[in-house]
Amino acid sequence: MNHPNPLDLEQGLHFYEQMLKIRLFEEQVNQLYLTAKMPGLAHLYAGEEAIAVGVCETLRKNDYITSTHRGHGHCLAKGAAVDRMFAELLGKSAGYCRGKGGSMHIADPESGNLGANAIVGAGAGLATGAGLSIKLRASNQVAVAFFGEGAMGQGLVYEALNMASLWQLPVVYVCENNHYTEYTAFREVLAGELRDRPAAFQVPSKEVDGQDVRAVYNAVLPLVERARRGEGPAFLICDTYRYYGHHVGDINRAYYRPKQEEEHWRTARDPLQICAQWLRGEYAVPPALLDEIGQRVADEIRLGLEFAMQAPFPTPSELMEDIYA
Amino acid sequence: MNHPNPLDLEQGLHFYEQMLKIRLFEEQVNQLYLTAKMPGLAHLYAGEEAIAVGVCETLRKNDYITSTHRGHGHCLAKGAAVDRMFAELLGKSAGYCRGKGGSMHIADPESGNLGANAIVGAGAGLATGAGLSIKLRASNQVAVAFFGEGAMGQGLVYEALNMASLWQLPVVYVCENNHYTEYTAFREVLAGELRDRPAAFQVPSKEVDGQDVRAVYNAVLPLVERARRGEGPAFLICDTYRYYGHHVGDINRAYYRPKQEEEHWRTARDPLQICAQWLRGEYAVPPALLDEIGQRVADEIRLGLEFAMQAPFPTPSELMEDIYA
Amino acid sequence: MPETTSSLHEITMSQAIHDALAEEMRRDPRVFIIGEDVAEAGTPFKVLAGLVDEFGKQRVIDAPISEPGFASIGVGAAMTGMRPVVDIMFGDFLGLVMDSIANQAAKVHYMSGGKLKAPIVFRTTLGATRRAAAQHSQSLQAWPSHIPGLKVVLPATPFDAKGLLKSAIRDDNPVVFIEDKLSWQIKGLVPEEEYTLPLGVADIKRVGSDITLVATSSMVQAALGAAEKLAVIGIQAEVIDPRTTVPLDRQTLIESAKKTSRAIVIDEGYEQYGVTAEIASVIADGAFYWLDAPVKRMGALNTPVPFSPALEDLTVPTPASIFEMAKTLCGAH
Amino acid sequence: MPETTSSLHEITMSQAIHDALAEEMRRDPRVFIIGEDVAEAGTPFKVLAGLVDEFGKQRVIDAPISEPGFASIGVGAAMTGMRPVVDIMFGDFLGLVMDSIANQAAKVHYMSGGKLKAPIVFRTTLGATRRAAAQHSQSLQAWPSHIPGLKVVLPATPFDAKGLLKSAIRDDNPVVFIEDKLSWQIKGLVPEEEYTLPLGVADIKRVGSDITLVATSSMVQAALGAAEKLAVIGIQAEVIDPRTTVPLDRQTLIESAKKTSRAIVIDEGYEQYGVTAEIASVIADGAFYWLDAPVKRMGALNTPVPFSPALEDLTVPTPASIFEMAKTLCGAH
Ligand SMILES: Cc1ncc(C[n+]2csc(CCOP(=O)(O)OP(=O)(O)O)c2C)c(N)n1
Ligand SMILES: Cc1ncc(C[n+]2csc(CCOP(=O)(O)OP(=O)(O)O)c2C)c(N)n1
Ligand SMILES: [Mg+2]
Ligand SMILES: [Mg+2]
Repeated sequence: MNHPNPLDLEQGLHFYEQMLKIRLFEEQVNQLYLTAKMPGLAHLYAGEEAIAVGVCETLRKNDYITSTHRGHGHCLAKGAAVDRMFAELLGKSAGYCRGKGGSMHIADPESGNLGANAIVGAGAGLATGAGLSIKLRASNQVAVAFFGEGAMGQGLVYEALNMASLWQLPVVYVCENNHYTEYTAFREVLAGELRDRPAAFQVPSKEVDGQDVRAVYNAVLPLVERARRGEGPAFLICDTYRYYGHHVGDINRAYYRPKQEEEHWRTARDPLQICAQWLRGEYAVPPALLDEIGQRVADEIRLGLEFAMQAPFPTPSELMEDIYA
Repeated sequence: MNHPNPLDLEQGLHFYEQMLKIRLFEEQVNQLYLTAKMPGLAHLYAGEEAIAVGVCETLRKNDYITSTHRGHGHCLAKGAAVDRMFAELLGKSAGYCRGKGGSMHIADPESGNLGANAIVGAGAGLATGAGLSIKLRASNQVAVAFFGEGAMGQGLVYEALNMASLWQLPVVYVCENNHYTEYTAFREVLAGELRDRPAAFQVPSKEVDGQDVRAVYNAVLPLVERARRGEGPAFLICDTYRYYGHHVGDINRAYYRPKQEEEHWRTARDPLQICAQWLRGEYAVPPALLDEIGQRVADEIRLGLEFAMQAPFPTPSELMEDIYA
Repeated sequence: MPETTSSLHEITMSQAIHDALAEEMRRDPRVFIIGEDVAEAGTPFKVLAGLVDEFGKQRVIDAPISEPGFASIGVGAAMTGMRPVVDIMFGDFLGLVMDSIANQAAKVHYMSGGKLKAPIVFRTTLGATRRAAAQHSQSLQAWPSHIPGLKVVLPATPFDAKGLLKSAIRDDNPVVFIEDKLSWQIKGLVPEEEYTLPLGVADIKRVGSDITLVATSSMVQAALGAAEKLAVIGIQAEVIDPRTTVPLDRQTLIESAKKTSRAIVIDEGYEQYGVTAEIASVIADGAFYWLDAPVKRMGALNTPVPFSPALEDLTVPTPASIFEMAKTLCGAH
Repeated sequence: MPETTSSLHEITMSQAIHDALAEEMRRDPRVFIIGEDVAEAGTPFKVLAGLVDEFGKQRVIDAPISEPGFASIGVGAAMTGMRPVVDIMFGDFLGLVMDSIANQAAKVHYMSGGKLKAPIVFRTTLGATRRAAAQHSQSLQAWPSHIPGLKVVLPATPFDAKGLLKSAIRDDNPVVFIEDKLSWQIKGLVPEEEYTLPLGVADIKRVGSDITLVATSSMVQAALGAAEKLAVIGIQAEVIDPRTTVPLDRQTLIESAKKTSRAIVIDEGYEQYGVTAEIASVIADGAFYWLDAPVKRMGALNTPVPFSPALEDLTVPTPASIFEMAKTLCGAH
C-alpha cells in the first residue's frame, strides 16, 4: 500500500509544483499575519501538502471536495487560483466568497470545492450528502471529505459513515492525522486505533504515509475509482504533521509539542523534499528544473498577493446581499 | 457466554417473578390504552423482560440506570413499585414524577433510575456522565445504559463510547436488539454488525440470548463487576423481540413485520416460558409454585392499578412547580 | 383562502402535505424525502403514506435514527443539485440538527459569496396537548426564526399547507416547515388545479375592526374560536396569520393594528423569548401612535410541557383564554 | 458595582472568570471542568490557564471534539452529584448541544417531578468583529433564553462575571453562561474578599433620566459609550444591564422606562426573534402608558456575520449608532 507505483515524469513535476504552491502560499499567509496585514487568523496546511495534492490529482474537476478550517491546501489542490484565495483571506470583493467567507469558508463550486468549514466534522456529513446526490442523479462523480483526526470525535462522522456504507455512496473520507487536535495530542482524546473506526461501519480503509505524495496518490486512486464505479465509500488515513501552530497565532507550542518532533518532521519527513528526492533520484530531474518551478510558483504567489492587496474591499451595499438566493 | 451458570432456586424464582411483573404490567397498560383509560401512548417492553431483569439483578440499589421510551421494564426491574408506575402513566400526582413525566420519563432516584428518555440515544450519554461522576467521586457504583439497536444510529453513542473507553468509566452499555427501529428492520438502517461498533472504541462487548434471563445475568455479571473494579466500560448486545407494536397504537404491523415471526418469538422464544422451563426442569419447581407467584403478581398489578385509578390528578397549582430547583 | 369555488375539494391538512410532496416530486426529479420511517410506514403519523409506492425507495429514503447525520446529508445533497425534504419527526429534535440548519444550510449561500445554495426543506412538527410530555411537545419555531438565511413556515390550513409547501420546495433557500401535529386532521377546501402561495405574505383569516389577533399555526383555530365568541359580545376581531415567521409580513400586521388599535399575538411556542416577542415588538413599534392598549402576548406557559392532561391543557392558549384577554384589552366587562 | 472600595483590585474579565472557577473548585470538590483543550492549554483563549496545575487533569478534563457527547456527559454527571462546568468553545456550537441543554438539562427536574436536578454550567461565548466569520461569531443567547428550566447569564464586567459565575456554579439549575470574547481583556475592580451576585437582578450601570438603554454583554460598553456622547448634547441616558436574560428582572427595566419614557434595547444577537424582542416587548407592555416613543431595538443585523472587516463592523451596534438612535428617539437634532 505504501509502495508507490511509478508515475510519469510530467505528473511528478506537477505534483511537486502543486505542493510547492501550497507551501509558499501558506508561508506567505503566515507573513501576512506576522506583519498584521491579514484580518483574523488562519490554520496553515504547510507540512500536509502531499495529502491534498495526492488526493485531488486523482479527482476530476466536477468531483466534489469538502474541506476544513485548515483548508487552503485543499482549495489550491482542487484548482483554486492563488490571487482570489489571497483576496478572500484579505476580505476583498475579488475573493472567492466576495470577502464574506474568509480563510475558513473558501468555496469554489467551479472547481468542485463545496467549501471549507469552521465546524469540525461538518464537511464529512456534507460530502456524504454530495455522495447521495451523485447517486440519485446517477452521475459518475465522486465526493471527497477531508478532515483532521480530531473530527473523529464528532458523532456526526459515524452517522455519515453508516449511511454511506448502507447506501454505497461514492464518498472517500480522507482523514489527515497530524497527531494534534488544537493543543492536545490525539491519543489523549481517541480511544483505540483510527483504523478500526471505519471498519466498524464496513467502510474499507487504508493507511498511508501522508508525506509521500506518490504513496497518497496510489493509495487513494483505487478508492476513488471504486467509488466512481458505484462500489461504495472508502476511508483513507494519512499520517502527517503540521509545521506551524494550530493557527498562525499559536507560536509558543513547546508545552504541547516537542521542538525535536517538529524538527524531525520538517527535516526527515518533508513532503516537498521527499518528492524532490525521487524526482531527482528516480527521474533524474536536474536541480535547475526544480528551481525553475520554484521561481514560477514564487512569481504566482507574488502576483497573486499583489492582486489581492490592491483589490478593493467590499462596499457596504454588499453587506446584505447573498443572504437569500 | 450463552452457557448459563447455575443459580440458586430462590434467585431463579425471583427472576421469574420480576419478569412476570413486567409482563403483566405491560399487558395491563395495553388494556388501559385499548379501553381509552390512559392518556397518550406507551411503548411496551413485553417480550424483552429477561434483559431488564437479568441486568438489574446484577446491580445494587445505588447503581444507576438510564432508560428509554420503552422503559417500564427497566424501571420495574430496578425496583420501582407498580402502583406509582401506574399512577404516573395515568398522569396522577402520586406517580413517580407527580404525573409530569408520563410513560417516557419515569425516573426514580431512590432506586438509581435516572429516567426514561424520549430522545433516542440520550440515555447513553447521561449514563456515561454518571460513570464519570462515579469515577470522580471515587464511589464503587456502576452505571448501566439501556437502549435499543436503533440508538446505534445516533452519533452521540459513539462519542460516549470513546470517552468511556478513554477514561475507563464504570459504564455498561446494554443494547436491546429487538430487530426493529419503529417500523423499519434494523438491517436496513445499520451497516455491518452491531458487535463491531463497540470494538472500534476498544470497549469489550458480548452477545447474548436476550430471551434467557440466566444467560443475560451471567453475561452481564462479569461486565458489571469489571466496571465496578474500575476496569472500564463494556457493551452487551442482547438479541430480543418486542411482542406488541412499536407503541400501543401500532396494531396493524404486518406490513413491516411478518405475523409468523411474531408467533415464533412468542411461542418458541418467550422469556417467561424459557425461565419456567428451567425452573421446572432443572430445579423441579412444582407448577403450583409458579401459579402462586402468578397470583401474587396479578394481585400486585390489580392493587397497583386500583391505587392509581383512584389517585387524584395534580392540581393546577402544581403546574409551575419543579421548573427550577 | 381560495379565490374561486369552481374546483375546490375538501381534504385534510395531512392530505394537503402529502399532495404537495407528490406533486413536487412528480414535477421535479431533484426532490426527494429522507427521514426515519418515511417509506413504507409513511412516517409514524402516516402523512407520507403511499409516496414510496409512487416514487420508490430511492426517493423516499428510510434513514437510521441519525438526525444530525441525515440533516447534514440533506444539506450536502442540496448544495449539489438536489432538493431534499428532510423529515424531522418531532420538532423537539431540532436540538439535534441546529448545526446543519443554522450553521450550514442557512449560511452557505452567504459564506460562499452567493456561489453555493441549499434549497432544502426541513419538515418538522410542533404542538402540545397530545400527552407526549416534555420532549415530544415543543413548538420551537423561535429557534430557526432567529437565524438569517432561513425561511420558516407555519401553515394553519390545508390550503395554506399545500401552497406553502410547494413554494418551500421550489425556494432556493433552506426552509423550515413546521406542522402542528393536531392540525393534520383539520379539513379545508383546496383547489383541484395546481397553485402555490408566496412565502412572506400574511393571510387575514377573519376581518374585524376592534382588535387584531395575530396567530400562528395551531393558534389560528384558537384565535378564530375566540373571535366567534367575541362577536357575540359585539367585539369584531381581525385574525391574521403571518403564515411565515421569516420572512415576516410586518406591514400587514402593523396596518391591522393601526386599524384596530389593539393587538394580541398568539403562538404555541414558549412565551419567553418566543415568536410572540418579535411580532409583538414589531407591532408595538410600527403601530405605536395608533395603539390604545399594550400589545399582549400569549405563548405557551414558560414550563416544560407536563404529561398529565390535568396540567398539560393549561399550558397552551385556548379560545377561552384568548377571548378573556381580548375582552379585557377591549375594556369590555 | 462593588459597594466598598476598601479592598478592591483591578483584574481583567478573563481573570475574573478564572478566579471564580478556581475559588469554586477549591470550595466544592464536586465542581469540575470539561471541554476541549481546557487543561494544559487553558482553552484557546487561555482563560483557564493554570487551573489544571492546581486541580489536576481529573478535574480539568480535556475532552475529544465531541460537544454533543461531553455536554451529555456533563448533564449525567450533574444528575449524579457533581457540578460540572462544560466548556463550549464557541457559542456557535450551541447548535450541536441544544439537545443536552434544552431537552435534558433544562427538563429533568420538571419531568422527574422535582426528584432529579442538573446543577451544571455551560460556559460559552458570543461576539463578532473578531474576523472569525459566520460560524465563529454568533451571539446565540436567544436560543437558551427561550427554554424554561434554564438560566442564562451574560456578564459585562469583571465584577459581574466573577460574582455571577460563582452563583451559577452554586445554582441547582442548569445555567448557560455566555462570555463576550472581546470583553475578556476589559479591566475592572473586584473585591479581594469573596462575593457572589444573585441571578435575576439587573444592574443600573449609569443613572439617567431621559432615555433608558437596556444593554447586554458586549453592548453594555457600547451603550455606556453612547451615554457619554449623549450627555454632551444634554441627554442623560440610564444604562441598565439585565445581566441575566433568564430570570429577567422585568421590574427594574419597566421602572426605568416609566421614569425616562423612552427605551432602546441593545444586544449583539441577531435582531430577528432575538433577545431584544423579548425585552422590548416586556417594556412596551409594562411601561405602555408612560412611553413617549416606541421602544426601539438594536440587535446585530439580520445577516450571517461576514468575514471582511469592511462589512463585519457594520453588523453590530456601536456607540455611534446607539447615540444616533437615542438622539432621534429623544427628538434632538
Ligand atoms: C465543532 C467544533 N468544535 C471545536 C472547534 C474548534 N476547533 C477548531 S480546529 C480544532 C481541532 C481540529 O483538530 P483536527 O480535526 O485534528 O484538525 P487539525 O487542526 O489538526 O488539522 C478545534 C477543536 C470547531 N471549529 N468546531
Ligand atoms: C432522537 C430521536 N429520534 C427519533 C425518535 C422517534 N423514535 C422513538 S422510538 C424510535 C425507534 C427506536 O428504536 P430502538 O432504539 O431500536 O428501540 P425500540 O423501540 O426498538 O425498543 C424512534 C425512531 C426519538 N424518540 N428520538
Ligand atoms: Mg489534527
Ligand atoms: Mg429496536
